[in-house]
Amino acid sequence: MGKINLKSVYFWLIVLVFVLFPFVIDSRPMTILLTQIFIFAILAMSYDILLGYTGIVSFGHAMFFGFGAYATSVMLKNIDSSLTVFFLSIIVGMVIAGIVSFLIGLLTLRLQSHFFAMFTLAVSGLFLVLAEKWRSLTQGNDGFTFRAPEIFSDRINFYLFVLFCLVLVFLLLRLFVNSPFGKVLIAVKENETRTKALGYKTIYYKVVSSVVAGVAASLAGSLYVVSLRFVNTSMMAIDVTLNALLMTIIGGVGTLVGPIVGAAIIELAKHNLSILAKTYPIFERWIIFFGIIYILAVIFFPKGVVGTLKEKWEGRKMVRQQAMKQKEDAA
Amino acid sequence: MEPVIKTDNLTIRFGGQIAVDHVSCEIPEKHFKSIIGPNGAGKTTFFNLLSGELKPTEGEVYLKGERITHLSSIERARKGLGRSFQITNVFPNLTVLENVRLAIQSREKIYFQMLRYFTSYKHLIEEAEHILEQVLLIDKKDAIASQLTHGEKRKLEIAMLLALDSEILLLDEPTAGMSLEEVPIILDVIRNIKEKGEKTILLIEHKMDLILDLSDSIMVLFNGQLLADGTPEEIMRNELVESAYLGGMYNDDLAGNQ
Amino acid sequence: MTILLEINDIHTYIEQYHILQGVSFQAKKGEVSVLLGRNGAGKTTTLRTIMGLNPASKGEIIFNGVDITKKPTYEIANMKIGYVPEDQAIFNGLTVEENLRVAMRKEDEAAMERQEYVLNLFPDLKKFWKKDGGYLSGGQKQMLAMARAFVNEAELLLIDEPSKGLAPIIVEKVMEALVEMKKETTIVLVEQNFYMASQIGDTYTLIDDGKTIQSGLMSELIHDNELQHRYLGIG
Amino acid sequence: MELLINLTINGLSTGMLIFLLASGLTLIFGLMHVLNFAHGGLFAWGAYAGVWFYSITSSFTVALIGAIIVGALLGFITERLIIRPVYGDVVPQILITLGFMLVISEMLKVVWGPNQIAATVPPALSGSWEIGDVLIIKYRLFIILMGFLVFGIFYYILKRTKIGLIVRAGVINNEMVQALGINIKRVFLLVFMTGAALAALGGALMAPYSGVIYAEMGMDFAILAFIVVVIGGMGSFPGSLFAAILVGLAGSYMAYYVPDLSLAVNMIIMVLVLIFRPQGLFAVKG
Repeated sequence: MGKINLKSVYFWLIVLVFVLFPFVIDSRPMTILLTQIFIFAILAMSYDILLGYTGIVSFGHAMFFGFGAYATSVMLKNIDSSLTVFFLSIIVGMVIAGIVSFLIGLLTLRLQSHFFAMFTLAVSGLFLVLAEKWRSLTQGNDGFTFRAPEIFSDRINFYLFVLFCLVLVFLLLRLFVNSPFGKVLIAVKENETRTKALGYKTIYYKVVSSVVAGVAASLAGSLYVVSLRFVNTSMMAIDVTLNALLMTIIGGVGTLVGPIVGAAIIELAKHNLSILAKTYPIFERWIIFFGIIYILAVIFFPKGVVGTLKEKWEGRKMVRQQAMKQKEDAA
Repeated sequence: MEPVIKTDNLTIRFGGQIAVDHVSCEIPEKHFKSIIGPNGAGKTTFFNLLSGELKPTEGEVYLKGERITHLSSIERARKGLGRSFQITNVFPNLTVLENVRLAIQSREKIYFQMLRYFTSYKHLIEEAEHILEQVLLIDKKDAIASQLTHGEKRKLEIAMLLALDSEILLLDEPTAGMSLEEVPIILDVIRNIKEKGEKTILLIEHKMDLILDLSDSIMVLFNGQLLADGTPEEIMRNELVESAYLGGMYNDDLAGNQ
Repeated sequence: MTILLEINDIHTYIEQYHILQGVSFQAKKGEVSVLLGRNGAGKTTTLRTIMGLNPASKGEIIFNGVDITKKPTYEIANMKIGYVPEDQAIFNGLTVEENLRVAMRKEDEAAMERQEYVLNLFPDLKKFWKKDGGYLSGGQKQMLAMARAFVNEAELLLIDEPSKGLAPIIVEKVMEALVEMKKETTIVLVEQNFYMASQIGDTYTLIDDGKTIQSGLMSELIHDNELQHRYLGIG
Repeated sequence: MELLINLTINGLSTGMLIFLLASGLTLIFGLMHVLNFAHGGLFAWGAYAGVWFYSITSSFTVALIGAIIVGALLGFITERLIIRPVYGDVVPQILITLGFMLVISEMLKVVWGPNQIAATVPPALSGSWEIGDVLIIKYRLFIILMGFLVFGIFYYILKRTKIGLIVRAGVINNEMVQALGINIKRVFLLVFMTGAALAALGGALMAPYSGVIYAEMGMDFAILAFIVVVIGGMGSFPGSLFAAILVGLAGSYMAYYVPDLSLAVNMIIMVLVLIFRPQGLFAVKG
């Protein structure tokens, strides 16, 4: 038990460091960058529930992100920009995301994994077109700006709120994946037929997993538009899905810390690329670089940063244990 | 007494081929029945029909008098039909303990508990360890399943079946592909289960000598048909069985050629 | 007699399972070599390894003096090795004619003559010439699979349990065809039906737990009841 | 009446463009069990290549042939570099082809600039015929004819030629095809290049039809193609033609009669198919 406590001490220490960070280093760009990282960390974690824990590939994550984004921005603009409406809008986004992911899951998760990937891509593509066509509500690709709740005009407040959301989502998802339910998800990923033979109705597990992932992604969308105070259809574009994918894979699938690390790496890289792009215009096409890195990562680095480190660490632990056991045996 | 499993004219066709051909049989409770027959006789297909992996083209399956022909394999597993697979089928990247724990969790009907840590279910882990002791796998409880030897995987497979605590065990060649040293250990495990007298066991096995003293009865499948069903002694004395199973119906000719 | 196929201590993994752990045998030209052993002993994997479908990780396979251990499956097949798999692998959805045409390397006059000759071995197939291969009976599928392996001139045929699941009367037909094929080519046969194996086999190789236990003349095995009992569960 | 005919022609021509994309997708899936998410990118490349070749040679024939060649080359690169390393590994395969899709779409902007490019109908095919009250736009008719021509050629190849037979056998059991002495990898490559070339041809035909081309068009059309593949049944060549025409016509009629529903109609068809016949209307026996 001592070990688990040590782990949680580290965890809360890190949280504390980030809570204190904006008060110690008074840098607005830095605060904004960290806020972005936290938001994408939530998105990437939600993606990992699908890819890393249940073993299914969805290409519709941008759609769920978009539900949150539009729910929040439309409500903040059309009702008022109070905190209550903001919280309400988060819930509305989550409910829409939950319903849509539930229906999609029920329809396609029985079929081959290709279907789910294809179907989610198609549906999210259609929602993107819908967002473009429904100009009275979304103003299409031009988008619109809106006022964020008063309290978030101080960037530090918003930073702290997002950090709070990240910690909350992390803790909830950690509980989720470590619950008996979460263990069945991993079993589904490992060997679905066997899971069925043990008496689990795997389809429900997959559907719940996709709902949880969709709902969490919607939260990330709500937070993201508030950080920008602007929304347009690019929030639903396939690039968002690619982003989540890239962060999850670079960071490490099947771990919750991995996507957070991945989000940090990608956001920092993007930040630096955009600086580079000022001198070398080729870097404006950053998708090419990320796409290539992503392809290479899938082929050569499938476990990601955290997964690889974890493997090394566990390997060492195993060697140590074996050495100890040999000593015992000798004695 | 009501038989625990009953099949009535159970038949399945694949294309033009009849894999299981009007098989009717009854298995009493707590009975140990072995199924033998040459390769391709339809033994595994018969199991798949019992466990619900396949749906028959014709005929019915009854479990304790209840018609279960239309039920899925998941529902049948929940009703107490547990099966092992001919090809080893475990969760390769989970530890041995977790493999077993998942099975216990299903039996305990902890299906949708998602907001408690799994470690808070201590009794599940203790029971998993207990079962691993029974199959002599406790030393490997923290090993990743894919790292086990073939024989150890088969033991794990049986441990998972025990963990489900199914009333009826369908064992599909549990010793297939095992090294000769490992076979007796598995047989001991099976014998232990039998001697406890709580389960109905159906066993597919090729090694005749291994099953003769274990089985209460033996049924013989040949070309999908039920050729004979009786006590081991009866089966051993049955000439039809001998010629079909052992010599491809031509033993007399063979003797003549010698 | 010259040795056509020589297998030296092959080891094969399927995924992480070490299925073959040292199989060795030789097949002499013109003979029928039978692989015996119980279920799961590694006979089918041995044939698949020869075909390159489950390549060997260790050991060597020499055919006609050429090392084929690392060759891709299609090159092995093109060295005039025909393969009849355990499940027959008929192309369901293609007609009997089309099933044969997939296998035929050429479609000239000589090839048609050859096809005619092979069809005479399996006259049933002509009756179902335009029928979907998926709707054939088990015995007809077996014959189609054998015809498909034989429709090109073959120096070596690998045949996996041709009698499996067949009624005795059909087994008889399959055997007749095998005897005919034997006149022209070398055969490596996996067979559980000991009667059939002993009738047409010249030599045997006994495999258990992925290893060769023993090889010898079939005539010797027929009289060795102890060996039969221990490894084949018969006698 | 004339309206109905015009809508039908519209629907058919869109359907044919989708068919050119979907047929390659479905062939590749049927034979190799690879769902190529980069297929839409090949379509966009075909469109750009076609416009470019047309602008320098002023010959539409050269433009189409150029697009086909570019498509086949890209198909070659995709199969060798992207598909082969992860062959048989479903999840990485899905992930990696989508990544490649974004890379090649973005490459279009590097080569031809990020802005939309105008495309014109070649003079020989521009204009229309008036038959009674019916106005038939020549280029649309041309697309329909091209679509049927391609279908006819490929149907013939699949049903009547040796290579077609091998492809059909490979769809059923590719291991056995190898054991019969056929280098299936070469067949894969050929099918992949052919599928890519068909997509590129579709793109090149699409360009004058819509008048403008842009880098994201590949993804837009790929989504329609995916819907078609689901409806028609994965791996079925006639299924993809039928479903493509269905989707094209439904979109065309709906856009006129119930414009608000035109977006949803494909969705509805797809959902209905998934509920009642999840293997698609023309499922391939496996």
